[in-house]
Amino acid sequence: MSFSSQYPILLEAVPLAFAALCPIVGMWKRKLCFPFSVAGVLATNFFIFSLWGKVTSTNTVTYALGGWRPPFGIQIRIDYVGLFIASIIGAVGLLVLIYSWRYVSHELEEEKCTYYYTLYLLLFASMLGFTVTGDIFNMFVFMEIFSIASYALVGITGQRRAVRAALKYLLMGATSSIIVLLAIAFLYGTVGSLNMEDIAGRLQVGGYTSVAGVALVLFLIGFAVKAALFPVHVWLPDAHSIAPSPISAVLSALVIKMGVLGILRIFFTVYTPGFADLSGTWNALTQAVAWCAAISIVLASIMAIIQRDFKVMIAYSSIAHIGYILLGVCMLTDRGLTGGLYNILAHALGKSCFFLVAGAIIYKHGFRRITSLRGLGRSMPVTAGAFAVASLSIVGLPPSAGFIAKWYILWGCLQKHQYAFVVMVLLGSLLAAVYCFRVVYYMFFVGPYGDGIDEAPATMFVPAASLAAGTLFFGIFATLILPSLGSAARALLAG
Amino acid sequence: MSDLVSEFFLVVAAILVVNAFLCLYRGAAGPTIQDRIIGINIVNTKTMVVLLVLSTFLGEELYLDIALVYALLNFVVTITISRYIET
Amino acid sequence: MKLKAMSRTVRETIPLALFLFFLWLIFTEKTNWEHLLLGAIVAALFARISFFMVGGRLDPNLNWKVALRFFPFAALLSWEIMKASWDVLTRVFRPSLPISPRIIEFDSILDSDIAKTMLANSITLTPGTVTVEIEGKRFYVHCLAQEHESGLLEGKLERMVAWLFAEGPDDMRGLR
Amino acid sequence: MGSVAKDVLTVIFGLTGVLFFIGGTVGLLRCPDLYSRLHPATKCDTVGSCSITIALALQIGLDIALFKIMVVILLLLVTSASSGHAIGRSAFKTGVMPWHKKGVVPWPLKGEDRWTGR
Amino acid sequence: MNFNRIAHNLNYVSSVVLFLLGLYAVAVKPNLVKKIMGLNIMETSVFLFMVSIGMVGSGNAPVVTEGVKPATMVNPIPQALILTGIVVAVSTTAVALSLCIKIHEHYGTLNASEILGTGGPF
Amino acid sequence: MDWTLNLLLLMLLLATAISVIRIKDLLAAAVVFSAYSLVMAILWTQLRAPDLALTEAAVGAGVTTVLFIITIYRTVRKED
Amino acid sequence: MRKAIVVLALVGIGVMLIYAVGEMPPMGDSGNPDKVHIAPRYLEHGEEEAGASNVITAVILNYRGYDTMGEVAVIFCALCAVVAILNREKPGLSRTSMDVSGVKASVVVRTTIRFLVPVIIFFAVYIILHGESTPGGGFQGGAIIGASIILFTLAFGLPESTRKLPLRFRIPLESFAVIAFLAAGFTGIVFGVHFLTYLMPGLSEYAAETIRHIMMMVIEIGIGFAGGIIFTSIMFAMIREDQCELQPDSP
Repeated sequence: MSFSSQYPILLEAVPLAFAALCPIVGMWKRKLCFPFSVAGVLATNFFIFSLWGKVTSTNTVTYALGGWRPPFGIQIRIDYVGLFIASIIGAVGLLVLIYSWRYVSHELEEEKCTYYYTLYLLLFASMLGFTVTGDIFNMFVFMEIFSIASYALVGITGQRRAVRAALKYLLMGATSSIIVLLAIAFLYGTVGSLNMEDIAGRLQVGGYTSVAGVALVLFLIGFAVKAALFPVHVWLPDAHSIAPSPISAVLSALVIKMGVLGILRIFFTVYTPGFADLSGTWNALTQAVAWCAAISIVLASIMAIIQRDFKVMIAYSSIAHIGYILLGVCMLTDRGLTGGLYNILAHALGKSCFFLVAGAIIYKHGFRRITSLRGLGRSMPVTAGAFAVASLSIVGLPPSAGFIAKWYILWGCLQKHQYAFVVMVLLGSLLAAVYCFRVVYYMFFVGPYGDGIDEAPATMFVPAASLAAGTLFFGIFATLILPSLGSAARALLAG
Repeated sequence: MSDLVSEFFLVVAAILVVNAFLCLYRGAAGPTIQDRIIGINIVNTKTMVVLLVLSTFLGEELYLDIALVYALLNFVVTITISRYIET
Repeated sequence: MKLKAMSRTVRETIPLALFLFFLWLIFTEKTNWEHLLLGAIVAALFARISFFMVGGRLDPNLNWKVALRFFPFAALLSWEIMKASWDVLTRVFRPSLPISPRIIEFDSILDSDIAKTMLANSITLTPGTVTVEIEGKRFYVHCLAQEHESGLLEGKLERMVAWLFAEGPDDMRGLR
Repeated sequence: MGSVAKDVLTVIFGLTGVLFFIGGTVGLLRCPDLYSRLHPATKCDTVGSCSITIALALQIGLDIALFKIMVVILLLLVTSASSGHAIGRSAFKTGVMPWHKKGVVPWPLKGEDRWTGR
Repeated sequence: MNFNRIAHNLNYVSSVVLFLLGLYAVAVKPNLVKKIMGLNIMETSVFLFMVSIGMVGSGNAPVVTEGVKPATMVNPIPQALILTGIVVAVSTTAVALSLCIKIHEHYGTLNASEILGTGGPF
Repeated sequence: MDWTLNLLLLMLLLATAISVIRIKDLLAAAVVFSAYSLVMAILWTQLRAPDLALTEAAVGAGVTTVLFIITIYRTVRKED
Repeated sequence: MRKAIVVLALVGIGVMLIYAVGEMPPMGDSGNPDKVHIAPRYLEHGEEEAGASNVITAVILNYRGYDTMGEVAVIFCALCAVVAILNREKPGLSRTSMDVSGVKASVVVRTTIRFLVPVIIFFAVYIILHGESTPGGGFQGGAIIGASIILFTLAFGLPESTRKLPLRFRIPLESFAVIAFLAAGFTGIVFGVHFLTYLMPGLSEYAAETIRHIMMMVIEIGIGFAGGIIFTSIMFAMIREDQCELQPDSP
C-alpha cells in the first residue's frame, strides 16, 4: 500500500498524536506548545489538501480501518462534501490557532495555556474525524470528543459568566448526544448495521419502517441542538459570546456546522431521498426543518439588531446563518443545496473574521459595547477594514462569497415555488444589513477619531485580514468550486 | 446440579431481590445520611450474593470477578462518604 | 550499607509477592507456563509498588507466627460471630424488640495498629457490639443490651487478639 | 456423600442464609436508631452470605471457583466490619446521640463538649 | 400501537420510562447536580435499551468457551458500543461536575433558576 | 422464573431511579445513585453482558459516585 | 407553567418512543435483524480473526478499534477539560478540607486500607491483563485503580498521595493510552497495511500472531494505566480546595 493511500487516516491520527504529546511538551517547555501545535495543524493541512486531486477524480475515497471489509469494520469515506468541509476546518483552524497565540497568553494563566492548545488540537482532530467517517457510531464518538472539548474551551477562562455558559451548553449538548445515541440504538435494532451506506441499502429492503422513522426524528432533534436550530438555539448566544474570541470563532465557524453536517449525512446518506417506504416522513421532516430554519433567520436577525453587546450580536447572526444553510439544504433542489453548502464556506470565513476582529478589539481596548466602537476605523484600520469586508459576505452583497451562497439559496426556493421563504430570506438579508452596517457606521463615520494608528499585533490582524480576503476571493472566483459542488449536491440528492 | 436445586437458588435470588427492595426503603427514607448508607450497603451486599448465586446457577464463573469488584467498590463508596461526613 | 538496605527491602517484599502470586493463581485458573511467568512478574512488580505506596512493610507486627496462630483464632472468631448473629436475629424477630442500647468505653491493653484493628473488627462482628471510635487506646463501643456489655468487658476477645499478636502483659494473653 | 444428602444440606444452608438476610432486613427496618441498625447490617448479612456461600460450595465441589468465592467472602468480612465501624464513627463524631430506653444512661457523659461538635 | 408486543418488550418499556424520568430531571429539577444525575439516568436507560436489543433468550455471554456454540451467544456489538458509551458518560459527568464546582465558587449556589435566570429552558 | 427475576430487577431499577430524583438531600441521592448502578449491573448479568456489569460496577458505583460525593462536599448538600 | 409545558413535551416524546418500542422486533428473538447481519461473523470467527476469545474484546480492540481510540481520546479530553477548568494541584501546597480539619481517618480504616490497596491494585492488573479471555479489560481495571488511589488519598491525605504520584510521573502516563493506540496504528502504516491492523505482513504465522498478541496487550495495559491515572488526576483536581492552598507542607 502506498503512503498516499494512507492519507485519509493520517488526517485524524496526526493531530490526535500531536494533541496527546502536547501536555508532555508543555511539561518540558511551556513556550514550545504553540509552535508544536502549529506544526501539527500544518501537517494535517498538507494531508487534507493532498486529497483534493484524488477526490475530484474518483468522487469518493474510502479507507477500511484494520483492513476489515466495510460492514464488519469501520470505514472512512471521504466524499466531495466531506472534503470541502474538512478543508474549511483545516484552513480556518490554522488561522485561528495562529491568532490565538497572543490572545491566549494575554487572557489565560500560564498553566492553562498547555491545556488550551491540547483541547484545541483535540477539537480540530475530532471535527476532522467527524467529517470523514462513514460509520454512525464512530460519528457519535467524535461528536462527543468535540463536544467535550468545546464545553471546556468555553469555560476555560473560569470567569463567572463563562462557566455558566459552559454548563448551559453542556446540559443541552449532552442531552442531544444521548438522543443521538438513542436514535443509533433504534436504527441498529432495526437494520443491524452501523455503516452508513450499508444501512441505506438495508433500509431500502424495508421492514420496521416506523421505527426507522422515529429514529430519523430523534437524529434530527439531536443534531438540531448541536447546530442551534431555532427552537433549541438557546445555548448559543451565551456560549459563543462569552468564550475566548478565537474559540468563539471556531465554535461559530466550524462546530455548529458539524450539526449541519450530521443532518446532511442523516438525510442524504443514511436515509436516502429515494427511499420509498419512508418518503412521507422524510418529506414532512424536511419541510419542518425548512420552516424552523426560516423562522430562525428572521428571529435571530431581529434579536441581533436589538443587542448592544458586539459579540452577542455576532452570535445571534450565527443562528440566522445556520438557518440559511439548512433552508438551502431542505429545499431539495440542486441549486438550493449548492447554496447551502457554499454558505458553509462563506459563513465560516465571514463569521470567524467577525469574531477575530471582536477579539482584537477586546484585546486592545477591552470593550464590547457597539456604541463604544467609535472611531476604530482610524486607529485600527486593518482590523476594521477586515470587519467591513467580511460584513459584505455576512449580509450577502456582491462581490463576496455570501452573495453567491444567498443567490443560490434564493434560486433553490424559487425552483420549488416557495415564495414565503424567498421573502424571509430577503427580509433576513435586510436585517443583516442593518446590524452589520450599524457597526461599520460606528467604526468609520462617527468620531471622535483617535490620534494615530494603534493596531493589534500582526499575528492577530493578519489572520482576520486573510479571512476577509478569503470571502472576497471566493466571491470573485466562485467558479473554482461551484461546478463540482453542484455535482456533489446532485449526487447527494440522487441518493 | 439438579433442577430442583437450581430452582431453589433462583427462588433464593428472587427473595434476596425482594429483600433489597425493602432495604432500599431505608436507603430512600432513612432520616440521617448514615441510615441511608447502611441501607444501601445492605442492598449492595445482597446484590453481591445474588451475583454469586446467579454465577453458580448459570454455570458461568465469569461473574465472580464482578462480585469481587462489587465488594471492593462498595467499600470505597462507604469510606468516602463517612470520611467526608466526619470532617 | 545501601546493599543491606536493598536486601532488607527484597526480604520484606517476598511474603507479599508470594501472597499476590497465590491470589493470581486463584484469579486466573490457568496453569500453563506463560500465565505462571506473567503472574510471577506481575506479583513481584506489584509487591514492590505497594511497598512503595504504603511506605514500607504492610505492618511490622506481621510475621509467620501470627499467620500460623491465625487459624485457631479464626475458628474461634467464627463461632463467636455465629452466636452473635443468632442473638441479634432472635432479638430482631421478637415483637417486643428487647434492646436497650448504650455506648460504653474501656481502655484496651493492645498497642499496635493492626492489633487494635483486629480487635475493633472482631468486636464489630461479635455479640451485639459495634466499635464506633478508637482514640489512642480507648475504645468506644455501642452495645445492644446489658448482656453484651458484660460479655465485652469480660475481655475474652481482647485476650484472643493479644494472644494472636503476642502483645500486652503476659497474664492477659491466652485462648480460653 | 450422596447426592440427595448434598442437596438437602444445600437447601438447609441456603434457607439459613435467607433467614439471616431477612433478619437483617427486618432489623434494619425495625430498629430505632442508626447505631442499633448497624448491628443487623454488619452481622446478619455477613453470616447470611457466608451461609449461602457454603450452600454454593457444596454444589460446586472442590473447584477453583470455590477459592474465588472464598476470596470474595473474606473480602466481605473485612470490608463490612470496617465500613460498619466507619459509618458508626462518622455518626459518633458528628454527635448523633444513641437512642435509649427510659432510665438507661446511654453514655457515661464526661464532658459536654463531645456532643457539640459539628 | 402494538400493545401485545409492548408487554413482551419489558426491558424496552422500562428503559423508555427511565429515559423520560431522566429527561424530566434534566428539564425541571432546579439543582444542577440533580440535573447531572438525571443526565446519567438518561444515559443508562439508553444503554439498557441497546443491550436489550442484542439479547438472545437463554443465550450465553459472548466469550468463547468449550461447549458453547456461537449460535446461542448474545450479540456482542451493542455491548462493545455501550462500553464506549459508558466511558463517554463518565467523561461528560466529570466535566459537568467540575463546572459545577467552579459555578459554586462564583455564585455560591447551585440553583439553576438563580444562576441562569428564569426564561431559559434549562 | 427468569422472567420474574428480570421483572423484579426492573422494578427495583425504576424505584431507585425515582428515589434518586425525589430525594432532596443530594448526598443521599448520590448514595442511592450508586445503588442504582449496582442494580443496573445485576441486570446486565441477566442480559449476559459480563463486561458491562464489570464496567458499571467499577465506573457507575465507584468513580461516578465518588465524583458526585466530592462535588457535593465542595458545593452544597441540600437541594432547594 | 413551565413545568406543565415540559411534562406535555415529555408525554409527547414518551408516546412516540413507546410507539416505536412497540414496533420493534420482539426482544430476545434470535432472528432479529441485528443478529443475522454482522454479529454471526464476529461470533464465529472472532477468535481466530481477532485473536481474543472474549468476543467483546475482539470487537473493541480489533474490529472496531478505531472507536476505542476515540473513547480513549474522550477520557483524555475529559481530563484536559477538568484540569483546564479547575487547575492542577500544586505539589506540596494543595490540601483538602479533610487534611486541614486535622481529623485523621480512624485507625481501623487506615489499617484496612493499607492492606487492601495492594490487593485492589493487583486485582485491577489481573483484570487488565485478562481482558482477552475473561470479562474486563483496560478501562475497567483503570477505574478500579482510580478507586484504590482515592481510597489511599482518603486515608492518608492529599499531600501524601501527590508525593507518591508526582505530576512529572502522571503527565506522560495520562497520554500513554492514546500514544499506545497510535503507535500500534503507525506500526501498521510502516509495514504498509491499514491503520490498526495487528497482523503484520511478511512474517511467519507464529511471529505475526505473537506480535499481534503483544500489541493488543500493550494497548490494554496502556488503556488501563492511563485510565487509572486519568481518574486519579481528575479526582485530585476536584478534591483540592483553593482556600487551603497556601499552607505549606508539614515537615
